[in-house]
Amino acid sequence: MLLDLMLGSLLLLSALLSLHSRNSLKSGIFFVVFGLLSGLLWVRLEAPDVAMVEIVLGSAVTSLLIFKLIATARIKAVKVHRIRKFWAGVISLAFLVYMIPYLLTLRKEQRIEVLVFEKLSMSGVESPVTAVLLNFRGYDTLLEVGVITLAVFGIIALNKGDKVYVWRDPLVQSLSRWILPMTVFFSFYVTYLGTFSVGGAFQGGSLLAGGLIFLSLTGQDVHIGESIKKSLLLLSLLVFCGVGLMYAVTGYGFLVYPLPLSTISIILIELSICLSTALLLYTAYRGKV
Amino acid sequence: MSLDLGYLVAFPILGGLLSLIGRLRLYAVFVFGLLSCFLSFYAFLLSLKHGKPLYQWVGGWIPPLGIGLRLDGLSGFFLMFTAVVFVGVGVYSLGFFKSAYKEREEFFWFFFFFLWAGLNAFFLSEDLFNLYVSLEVLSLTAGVLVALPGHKKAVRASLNYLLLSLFASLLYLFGVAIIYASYGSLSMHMLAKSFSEGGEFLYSLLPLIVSLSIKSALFPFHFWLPPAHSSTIAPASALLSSLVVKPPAYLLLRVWIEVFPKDKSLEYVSWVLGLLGALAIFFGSYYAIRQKTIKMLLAYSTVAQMGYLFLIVPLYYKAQYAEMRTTVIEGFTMQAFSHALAKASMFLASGNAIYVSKRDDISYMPGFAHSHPFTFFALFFSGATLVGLPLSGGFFAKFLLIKASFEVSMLFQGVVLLLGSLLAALYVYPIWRESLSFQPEKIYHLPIPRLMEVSAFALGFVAFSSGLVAGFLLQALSGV
Amino acid sequence: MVLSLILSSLIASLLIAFFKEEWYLPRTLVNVVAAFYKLFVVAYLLWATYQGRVFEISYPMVPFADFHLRIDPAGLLFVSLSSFLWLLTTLYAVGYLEGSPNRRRFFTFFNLAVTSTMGIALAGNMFTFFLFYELLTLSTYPLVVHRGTQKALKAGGVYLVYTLLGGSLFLLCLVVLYTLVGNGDFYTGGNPKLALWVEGQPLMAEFLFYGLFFSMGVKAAIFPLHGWLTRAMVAPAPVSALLHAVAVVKAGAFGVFRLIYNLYGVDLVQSMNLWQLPAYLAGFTLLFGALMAVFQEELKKRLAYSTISHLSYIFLGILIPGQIATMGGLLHLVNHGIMKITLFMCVGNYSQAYGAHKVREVAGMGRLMPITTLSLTLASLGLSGIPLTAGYLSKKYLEEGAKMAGVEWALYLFYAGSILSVLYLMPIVFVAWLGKSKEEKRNFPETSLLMVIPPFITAFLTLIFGVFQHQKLNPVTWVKLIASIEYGP
Amino acid sequence: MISFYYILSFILVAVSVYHFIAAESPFKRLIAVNILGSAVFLFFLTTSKNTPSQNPDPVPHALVLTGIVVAVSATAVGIALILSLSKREKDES
Repeated sequence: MLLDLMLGSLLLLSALLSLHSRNSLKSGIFFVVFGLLSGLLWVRLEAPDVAMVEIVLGSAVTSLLIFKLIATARIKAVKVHRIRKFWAGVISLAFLVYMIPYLLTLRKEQRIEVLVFEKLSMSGVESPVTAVLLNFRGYDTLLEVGVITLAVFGIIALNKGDKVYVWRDPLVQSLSRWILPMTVFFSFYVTYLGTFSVGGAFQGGSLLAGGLIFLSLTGQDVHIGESIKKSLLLLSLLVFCGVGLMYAVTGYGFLVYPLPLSTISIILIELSICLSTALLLYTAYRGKV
Repeated sequence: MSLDLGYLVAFPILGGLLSLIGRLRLYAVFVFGLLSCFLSFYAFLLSLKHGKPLYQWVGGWIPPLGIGLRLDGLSGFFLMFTAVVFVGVGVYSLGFFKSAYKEREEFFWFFFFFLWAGLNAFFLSEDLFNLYVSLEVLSLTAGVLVALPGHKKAVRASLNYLLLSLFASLLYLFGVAIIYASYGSLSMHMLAKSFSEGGEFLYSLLPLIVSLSIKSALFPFHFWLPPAHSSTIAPASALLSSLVVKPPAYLLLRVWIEVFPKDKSLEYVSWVLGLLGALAIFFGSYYAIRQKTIKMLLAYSTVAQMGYLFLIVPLYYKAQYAEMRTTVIEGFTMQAFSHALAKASMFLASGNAIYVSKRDDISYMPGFAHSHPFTFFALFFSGATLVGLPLSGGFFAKFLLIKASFEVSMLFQGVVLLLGSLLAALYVYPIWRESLSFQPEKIYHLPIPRLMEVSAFALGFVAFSSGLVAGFLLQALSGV
Repeated sequence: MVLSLILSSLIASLLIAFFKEEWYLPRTLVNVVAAFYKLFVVAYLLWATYQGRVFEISYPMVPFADFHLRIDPAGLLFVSLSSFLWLLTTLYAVGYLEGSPNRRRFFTFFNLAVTSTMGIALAGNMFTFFLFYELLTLSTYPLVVHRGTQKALKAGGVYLVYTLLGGSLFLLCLVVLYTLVGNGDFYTGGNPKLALWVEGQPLMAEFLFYGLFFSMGVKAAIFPLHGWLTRAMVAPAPVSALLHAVAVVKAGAFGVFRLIYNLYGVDLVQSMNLWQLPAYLAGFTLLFGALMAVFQEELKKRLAYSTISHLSYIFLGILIPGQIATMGGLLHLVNHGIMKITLFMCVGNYSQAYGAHKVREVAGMGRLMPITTLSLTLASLGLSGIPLTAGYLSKKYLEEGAKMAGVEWALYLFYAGSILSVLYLMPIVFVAWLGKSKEEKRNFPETSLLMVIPPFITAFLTLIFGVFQHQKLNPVTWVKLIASIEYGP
Repeated sequence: MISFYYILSFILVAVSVYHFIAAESPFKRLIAVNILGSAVFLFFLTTSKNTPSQNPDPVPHALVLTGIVVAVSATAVGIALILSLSKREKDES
């Protein structure tokens, strides 16, 4: 309980500091702290998968993007009028007041988890989160992959011909030679881990993206052709849609994996998501293909 | 007759992906555009024939475990007119990118198809979380489409829109989380059974409704809309203004008539929304009348026209009898439908005006009636639809809604609807006048690409003449 | 059959919208073929309806109201009048607009307006009536502002203000009708459901009646609502001729006919005394229009005020209870249409050939354009109610009807109207024949033949209808049929 | 403990709503949106613990996972927009 209290108050503090500080860099740093703390909190709430995503994606990749922004853009702050602040305060307080009675209604609810564990054996994977993510609610994930792809192509469309930020330091340069192979190996391992334990495609993909971004910081790039890169970016969505449609055309129904084929279908989709996510996040960071 | 509803989402996505491959682009656009359109129409006919809602459990998992898709008259209708608008705008864009913004075509089609997929997913879904993901697809696509021209104004509008839209999405998610915490399900048809009077779902009401109001630009959350919809290229404006604001209002209708129980506090909420809708009609029209540029005028007109969809929320609550309920749904759908087509046509025609005159001001609007009759017809018919003159679909919408409100003796709604259409006449009139006026310096003989003229005309004409087949179209809604 | 009446002009309209501006011949061909076809159908229907056959068509448009078209004698009267005049006006317009721009747009909307007129005549319930009534507004707006000048645009704006406000009132009444009464069908002798409702809600029924009357009154340019008509005279002559003398204004008058005879029913209107207030208003308009006409210098304005005045004849005929008065009103609807269209066409010829717009500018036209002036003279005589013309006949019925109903004041108004008609029409005739002009006489024909013949035909008809009163083909026969149906044998 | 986390999430929502409305720059607004996201995820994950059984409910975990990925994507677009806006402003001055 004490741990919860401490973690919670630290979380709140970091959020407040991040939002209150006038300096963008400070605000960015506190935001990263906020991300890491919330990752810890998710572990505390017995959600290790989420914690992993939060740390590699929510705080690592986001903070990279944020620092890139702080480094390259001049952020103009405008004076906020007192009346606006007043109303903002009124609205948020009103929200709190509105939500207080909710705390009185709390009771423990039987929910879907029983169902999830019951059907887990039919999903083709052993990790319940992965089962929900890629089988029970696979359609959500399809759209989610769509969202990432969409976001990245949006970024490409917006920033045609952006400069890439380079970090010229001999130590970094030599480190990068070691880091990339390791991340490649590790990310695929995490992805595979997802089928039966903590881990998964998004975590793996984000890790790989981290390695690639590190590589990019040293002024290098992944030397593959642009068209191949583009098709790799689209790979996950193509595979996901393709698998879904394949089962729809063969009469099972959209995204209905027949039991013997479900494991292989999920692994195929996971691998493609891992690869594409990595490249997509990397592209999002660079701002171009 | 059966149809896997997954096709309706997967094929537009595939079309979007393939359109990124330079050599395949036109083929992908043609094949997947036609295919998606065909699927939407097929789905509409299916819903028309079937009468009852058709459910599909994606992945074969029954809710609460899996996600349900639902095809009924209402969603079929929305799918259908979404397809009509997309085909119209698609045809227009084929001509548009030949003449301007050539470098933007590379990505346009990608977002075009993703927007279509997102809308289809939204209209079909009956899972609250899945709706959240679809909403995010929509807001991201819309955000990028706003920024597509790449100039400062567009980027700023896009940024403001995107941030607000994200904020609203998260509020929505918060509402969904509250519902999930208490009811352990995300499926609308299951929640409909477990919601009861005075239940915990009332706590989700505030975040849900605020979020949906922001997303469909209800007064006073409308401020993001005019800059966002007016600063981008014509086909994107057409898609955004005609379609992207509709899903939240659609969801509100759905939730209200299908999920919410009878609850006194809901009645108060419905009146707040109704009043805000009325204010949206007045302020939206007022600002539309005062605008100097045609695109801003049209954007404010969207604010006003969306007001109708909220003005009638108190009717949802009052619509106790099955017959009345159908009338309200019919009026809502007709309004959404005819506004979508007419507004798309108007924006496309305004794109033609900018194409020939290179200006956006209403007072410099070309005298289309004397040089480009098709664009004039487009403006004429779609304007009449916005005003709600017979035979247009807009007339039927207003007639049905006024009638419904008089039946439950909500004179307020009826009178506002009537005044609203008079106000609409006031902002449509300058467009008509300028396009009919004969001033030699405002008559351009520069030919407009045929596809751009014909698509604008076709959308406007369909919007106007849809009234003739209103009876047939509305049959679809009888089973909802 | 019913649909082909509507479709013939609708298809012509749509086809012409897709024709290129330069395609003069195909456009004219489509126009003329459609008009002749329609006339042919009308002829058949006249015969078949006289035999007692009923034609109708309906399909559900909204859950509570059908799209309902029905042919009854009254509707057919209006249909035959407008489709006959449509043919003549189309021919006239082809000549009038020769060489001017935007003929494609003109004929598109012109035919659309005719389609709406047909729909108004054939509508079997108030809902369908309203649809076409508003469509008529919409399709005539581009015709009013056809030339695109500032003056025309201004007139168009005024036109829209009047008609849209009227339309909103109409819509409100329609909703009340379909919500409270639940049925707006037209029946011979009145809608029984409505009659039932009226018993419970007499006050509401009164309001509904006046509301509907005034929303029709906008198009029929009854006194405080007449402002648009005189301004709308900036439109090209064929538009003023067909639409502003016949189709639009008479759509309003015809609507009042439907309202009284087929929705409320004559008995109800009489027993509730609903007809009196509108009748006073019509009487005032009669005098007002005629007086205003006398002081107009501009020819078209003078004719417009004359139209306002003469519509009140029709109104009074329809409103005053009694079979004879009704006959007079309906007969005047036809006769006034024929005579007024002649006048407008003749005036159009003057302005087209010699640029004469004002009364004194027509001096010498008798010498320069004898046939046109002859047509003008015949029609003027008719409108003034000189014996042996169609105008005399309808006025005779009107006066007799007023006498029989004991509405003395109307009788005096009719007399006054006739005298004023003479006062504002005869000067034109005199100036045209007796005045002197410096213009050289041109060779025969006076102007394009397409513009000379149509007014001559209608002027000739004025005479024929006046002389051969007892022929079977005279509109009187038809009007008698209608009156006997509405009042019962 | 459950109520503590609920209260925490409500406070975080309130704070981020305040800062979203009263933000002095788009960047701050973006951070506020991200914190709002975390607050909602916190609420969601807390509900997964609020069950009678031993195991936490995995469905909210999957939902939050999706939510995080979506939020990061949207943030990335937001950052790209801010960058592009500041570049356009720099070009002008």
